[in-house]
Amino acid sequence: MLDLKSVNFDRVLRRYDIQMESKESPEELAARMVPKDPYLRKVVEDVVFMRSKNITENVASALKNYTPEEVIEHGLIKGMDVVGELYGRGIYYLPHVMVAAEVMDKGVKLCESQMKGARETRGKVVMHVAEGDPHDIGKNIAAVLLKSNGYTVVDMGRDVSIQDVITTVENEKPAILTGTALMTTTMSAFPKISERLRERGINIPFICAGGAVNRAFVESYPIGVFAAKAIQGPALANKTMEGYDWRRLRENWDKLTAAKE
Amino acid sequence: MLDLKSVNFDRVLRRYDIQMESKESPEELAARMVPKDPYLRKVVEDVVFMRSKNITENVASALKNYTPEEVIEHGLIKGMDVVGELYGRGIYYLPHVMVAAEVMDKGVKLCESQMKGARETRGKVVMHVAEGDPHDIGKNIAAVLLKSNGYTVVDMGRDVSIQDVITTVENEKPAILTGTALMTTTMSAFPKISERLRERGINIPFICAGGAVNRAFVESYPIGVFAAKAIQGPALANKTMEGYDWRRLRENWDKLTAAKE
Amino acid sequence: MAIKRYTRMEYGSPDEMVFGEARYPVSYGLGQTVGAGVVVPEINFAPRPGAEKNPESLRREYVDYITKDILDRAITLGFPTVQLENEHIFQMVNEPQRYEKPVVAGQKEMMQNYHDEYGIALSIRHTVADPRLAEEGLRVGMDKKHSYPEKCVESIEVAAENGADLLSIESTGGKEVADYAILRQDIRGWLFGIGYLGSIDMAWIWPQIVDIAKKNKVRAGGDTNCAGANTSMFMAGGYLDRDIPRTFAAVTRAIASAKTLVAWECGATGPDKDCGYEGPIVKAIAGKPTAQEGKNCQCAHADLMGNLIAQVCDLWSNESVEYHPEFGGSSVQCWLGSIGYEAALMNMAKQLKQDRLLRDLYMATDRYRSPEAFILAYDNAYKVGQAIVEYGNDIYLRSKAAGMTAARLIEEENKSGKLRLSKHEQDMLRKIITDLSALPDEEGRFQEMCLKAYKDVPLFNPKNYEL
Amino acid sequence: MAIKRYTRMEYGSPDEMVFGEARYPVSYGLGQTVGAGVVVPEINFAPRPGAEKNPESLRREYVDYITKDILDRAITLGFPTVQLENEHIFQMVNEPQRYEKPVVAGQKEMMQNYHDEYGIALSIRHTVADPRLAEEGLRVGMDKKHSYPEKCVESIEVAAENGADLLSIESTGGKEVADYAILRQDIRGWLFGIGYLGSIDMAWIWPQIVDIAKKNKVRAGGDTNCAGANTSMFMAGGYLDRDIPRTFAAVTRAIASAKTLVAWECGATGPDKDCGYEGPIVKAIAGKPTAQEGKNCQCAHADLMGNLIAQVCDLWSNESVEYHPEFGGSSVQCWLGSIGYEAALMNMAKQLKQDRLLRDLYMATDRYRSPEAFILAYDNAYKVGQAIVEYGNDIYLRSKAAGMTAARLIEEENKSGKLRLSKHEQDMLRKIITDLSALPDEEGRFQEMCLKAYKDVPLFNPKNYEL
Ligand code: B12
Ligand code: B12
Repeated sequence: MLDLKSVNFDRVLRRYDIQMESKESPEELAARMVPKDPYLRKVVEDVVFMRSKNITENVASALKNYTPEEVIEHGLIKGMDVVGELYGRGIYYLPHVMVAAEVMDKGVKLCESQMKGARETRGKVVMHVAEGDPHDIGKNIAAVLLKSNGYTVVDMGRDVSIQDVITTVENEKPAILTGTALMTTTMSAFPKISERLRERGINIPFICAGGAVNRAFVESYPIGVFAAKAIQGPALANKTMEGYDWRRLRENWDKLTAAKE
Repeated sequence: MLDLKSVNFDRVLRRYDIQMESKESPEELAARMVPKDPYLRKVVEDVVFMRSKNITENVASALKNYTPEEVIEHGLIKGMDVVGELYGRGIYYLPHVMVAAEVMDKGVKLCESQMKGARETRGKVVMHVAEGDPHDIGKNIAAVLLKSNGYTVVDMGRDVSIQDVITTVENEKPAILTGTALMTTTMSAFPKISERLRERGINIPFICAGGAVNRAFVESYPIGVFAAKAIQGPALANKTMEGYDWRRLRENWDKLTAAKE
Repeated sequence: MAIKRYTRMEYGSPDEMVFGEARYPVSYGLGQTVGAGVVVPEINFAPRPGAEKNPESLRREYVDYITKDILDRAITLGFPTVQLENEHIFQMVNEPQRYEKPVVAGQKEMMQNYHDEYGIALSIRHTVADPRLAEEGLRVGMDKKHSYPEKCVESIEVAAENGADLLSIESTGGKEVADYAILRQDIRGWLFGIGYLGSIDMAWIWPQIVDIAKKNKVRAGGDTNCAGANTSMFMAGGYLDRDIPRTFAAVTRAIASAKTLVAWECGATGPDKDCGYEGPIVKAIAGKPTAQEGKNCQCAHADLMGNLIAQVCDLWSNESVEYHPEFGGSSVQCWLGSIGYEAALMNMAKQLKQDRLLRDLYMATDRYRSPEAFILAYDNAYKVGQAIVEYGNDIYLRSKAAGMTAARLIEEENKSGKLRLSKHEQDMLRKIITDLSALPDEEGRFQEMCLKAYKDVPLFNPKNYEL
Repeated sequence: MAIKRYTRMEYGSPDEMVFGEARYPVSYGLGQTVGAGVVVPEINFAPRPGAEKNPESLRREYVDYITKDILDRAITLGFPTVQLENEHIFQMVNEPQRYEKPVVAGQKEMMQNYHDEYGIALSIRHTVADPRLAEEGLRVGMDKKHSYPEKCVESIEVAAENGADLLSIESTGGKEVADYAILRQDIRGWLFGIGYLGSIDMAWIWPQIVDIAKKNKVRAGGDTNCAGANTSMFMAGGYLDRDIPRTFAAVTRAIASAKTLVAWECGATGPDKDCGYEGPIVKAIAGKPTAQEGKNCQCAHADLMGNLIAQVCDLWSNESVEYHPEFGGSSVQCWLGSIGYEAALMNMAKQLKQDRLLRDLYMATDRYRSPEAFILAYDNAYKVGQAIVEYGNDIYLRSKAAGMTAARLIEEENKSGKLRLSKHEQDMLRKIITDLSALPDEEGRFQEMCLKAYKDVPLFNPKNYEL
């Protein structure tokens, strides 16, 4: 093998990842974002630092001073806000988000057990991967992010037929439908779904994503709204809950997704 | 420099062009296609073998035995048929076609001078390159091929505005309009031309070609008919003169152009 | 058929490996020989959206457009040899007689014509789709809803009977667990999914493929861990990506090689599938030809070892490109030009006996671009291979050894060499080493531990693996 | 400004030339130096159809989409340096203030941000469009209909004032005659069009570009004979094409180099424009850096020297690709990956002092693929260069010498070497040599002869050249 000692690697490649390593630590950032209150603060920190072992105890303490709704909103979901921020800034990686979301979930379950009725979530989202398409990782990530932002997710999985999608939307009456396709030969299901839903008078935003699709394609059929990254899901969902219809989501797309790319 | 003596180039590249050199000579092929009649035969051969010096004399001789129309049809255009065949088979190169067409032209001029009225050509074609586009070689080649197949060509040149195209079509009343565009940012003139012509009730086939355009694009607006190669021009034009409209040209496109690719 | 595990290296040293040469060259197709002194470009493609509308439109897309364009361009540029790869889409495995057969037969017919007319060496790999769903059942008889396992086997037969020269599949066994583990940076779960369950699944499907190939006198090529290690690599991405750390991806790649090897242990002859970057490791072990892809597969994805990965390839691929027009022709023609010229460069280096030098240039260019590139540099790939053959008979222990060896190589080079890691990548690496060190020394105990730990993973069903 | 003709070679021998090094390196842009030990990838792109609808949509396409994608991918893959090239479209030269200015400024602003944030060396070449029409007049004041000559100069100024680092143009003087000649295989007409008229036209436009560059403290790069020799090459095509013979294309390439050289004689510093393959010849003469393209510009066209042409490049380009999505990202990202990795390979070879060896591998791969490749092999390119400088002060005689030298080199190698030619190509070569031999030895007589012979060529107007 050639001797590589003399090589000036800088002239061949530049390690921008190392060079750009964030100077801010998760602890510093969290410190700026957590609530003052000691009980809620502990809950937030458990989520942010993924302390699966502590969460039950700390949520229980918090529940002595706050309603379950408050603990969820200002403790658990707040924690995920911090996590989202850390992920957005490139300090946290995706698995941090996933594990934090599981910690949050545990806490939410406990809160719910102490609530009178069912918890009111931000909204319901039906998700699926197109028929014949096995590529579901992107959809799974998006599902976790939506859940951890307070949405109820009905996950239909992968390789889902058009008919099943229509039936589920009719039964579940979600605020949003999502579809993922990573293949040029499976994505053609989306315009068909759009058509069948419109025939039934259903006009909810249909967020479409996945390697094969692009914005031009998704905007070529009614109700389609493109998403490039999983992290854009909550942003688009929140605006939907604020009353944006699919047309308005499209019009504001650049703005809504800009920060999240 | 490295010594290349030891190299077995066959493992790196294969000279298919040399390997496939046509065994048939132009002379052999022409011999099979020329008419028996000695006068017409000479005219055909002058065109096929590009004998610019002889053509005047031989056309003059032929005109003593045949009408000018006959000399054109069975001598000069026949000669170009043979040239087209040689080009199609890869025996002749493009410049042969160009030079042969010039020889033919010389002969046609002589015949015309002996005709009563104006010569009836196969039809009239208006040609142009899109506004802002300087790439005109493909159009020039196509023009020569159309002319040598008996069409009258009104060549508007390159960088032609939409308005000029419309005016010329209205004035010249051609059977066919053609447009060439080699740039993604000039081809958008074609749908506009299509629209403006349709507004005026003009529905002639609009043959569109050039590196930037493809069949899907050209078939996305009415009257557009795609051409991939200059040599497809006469085939499409002939069918138009037989009464095919743009829809029928499109439907039969694969067949009409297959041999000419 | 018996599975013959690899327990020793087919190469005596890393330096013996070089592109365009394998210990066991393979001949097939229309005058094609791979691994005997020439690197062959392998061009792969995806149909345009809508082409799947009906069998005739799909056939036209694959045969009249894509195959014709490829063959014309190969002649135009004077390439002496080309391999096509058709990665089957869902419709072809779902209805093999309707959708798959006309495509396979049509492509071969056209290739035969070009071979006859020009003498160009040609072959085609059919990579059938693996549509099996863990929740419905991976084995024949289990999936009452779609019969996917049956359809998968049928589609291999249809390919072999109608014109395939080389059979491949990207088998997906164990991916339901690996998918779960990757999002949690759980290396144990990943090892269980791919190294263990995946290897079990391959030992079921590959003997069938090898039999079908033999019956039809074609070749069983090989597998690849697209479902696992490529997903890691894809998610780890480049210097702007933060989805998963690249150290994790690197270790999964090493583990994946212990799985990919199973196809060859079941009797497949190679070349394996391009889109798994574990080729250098399995080639080092088995001496069979490998298909690789890198700087000229940017149409499909950007990796951090675009040159390095060419070091010991026998086929050089573009991974895949959607069919569409470009200024320079159709997309398949453009990418064929790129891979074909790169193959020509390698072949010239071979003719001039400078192939080892070019290999080293390729390797050096990316050696320190990422931890995954580093462990795939042929010297390190060889070491990972050695770790695997040391425990060759035990699919668990060899996977673990592969992962651990890769992790240690990275750790060492990061400490005292030129491989730089971000803090997070270092943390991850330490966690991986800790996690792997904590694993039992014995397959039975590992199995038991994992069946318990992952019993609630969605879609995971031990019956798919006879566990 | 005076034109300083080249009358001697800047390199003492062909072997002194190698990629990534020029006698006269050039620094410009954001930390960019070309020709001083590193090959820089140069990525070029075309907007999607419709992007030209209005100035804002065009700016968005070029800046927010294309430039951003390129810079992100460069960082993602760790490329230390990148050059962008923007080939202006008609709308930008037709209305420079409205269409051109926002694009030029927007790109530079974004590049500055990335340079500041990551330290990546960046630069941008603006190749303004040459919209002049021979029939309307090529010089300022002549074109009453569109004022194209004025607009062309204005657009150069707008580029230089708003962010261009490097100015280029593919000047089209003489093309009306060359276009006519190429379709008739008339080498004399071609020589007159490109070698003579084209050189006269360049001596008018290039001093202006050099002045504008100086005033704005940017660089005047260089020209290329896209309008002539590339059209020949494009039409000559590959082994399935029969439009014009490749011997004709080869000879036109040699002649074109005598024209392309003029930009540098007028004070431009290099690097010249990629899309002329005459780079090896002009670099041999002048020692200025050259941009080249080949196997990784298949998106734009397929040539028969994909590797060879990398031999002495300083920038490595993709020529151009339409912006659109691919599996691996946007098209510009995919092709940047390919050229960036190839540049990395060359740069590693330089670091390991194996650059001359890699150069020879590149060259050998295509040396006999076509007559044009053969005369551009660096040893032959050097010889063509010598022929040019021998008559350096006479634009006619040097063009003729270049063409004749190329033709003789091909003839000789075809007779006694490894370069094979079809019968038709041989015929053509003989005709070229005969035609060139019949030409007068003196510029005045040549001019006279041609003005007479080509007076009826459509669009040709001697006044455009002050004749
Ligand atoms: C991993 C992988 C696989 C794995 C999938 C594992 C899994 N569980 O998903 C396996 C091995 C199963 C696989 C199989 C096949 N694959 Co595959 N695969 C890939 C690969 C390498 C990466 C895909 C991936 O995971 N990306 C990462 C995820 C995170 O990205 P993503 O899903 O797009 O999600 C992102 C966004 O889209 C968005 N998003 C997604 N969904 C949603 C939803 C919402 C609401 C929101 C807001 C956002 C969002 O968020 C994510 C990022 O933040 C791609 C390569 C590529 N270039 O894409 C090929 C690729 C998709 N596969 C391809 C092919 C051909 C196949 C096979 C057909 C090959 C074969 N013949 O065997 C088979 C499928 C067989 C079948 N059943 O039909 C081709 C598709 C070509 C085409 N025709 O279009 C690709 C492009 C590779 C290539 N270039 O050839 N594959
Ligand atoms: C030669 C050439 C030039 C020459 C043109 C000479 C001439 N007289 O035509 C010159 C130097 C002038 C030129 C200039 C430019 N060019 Co230019 N050019 C080319 C090149 C290399 C070859 C084109 C060519 O001649 N092809 C051969 C001919 C025969 O093909 P064709 O015209 O398509 O014709 C065929 C068919 O389409 C058909 N056909 C055509 N018309 C018709 C009509 C009928 C009726 C029929 C039946 C058939 C038919 O028949 C022919 C084959 O048989 C291409 C490369 C490429 N990949 O296309 C770039 C290319 C077209 N140019 C390009 C560019 C960008 C430019 C410039 C803008 C660059 C610049 N900034 O200076 C300028 C234009 C400036 C301006 N005024 O706006 C880009 C276009 C990118 C885009 N946006 O779409 C290309 C694609 C190069 C690239 N990859 O970047 N160019």
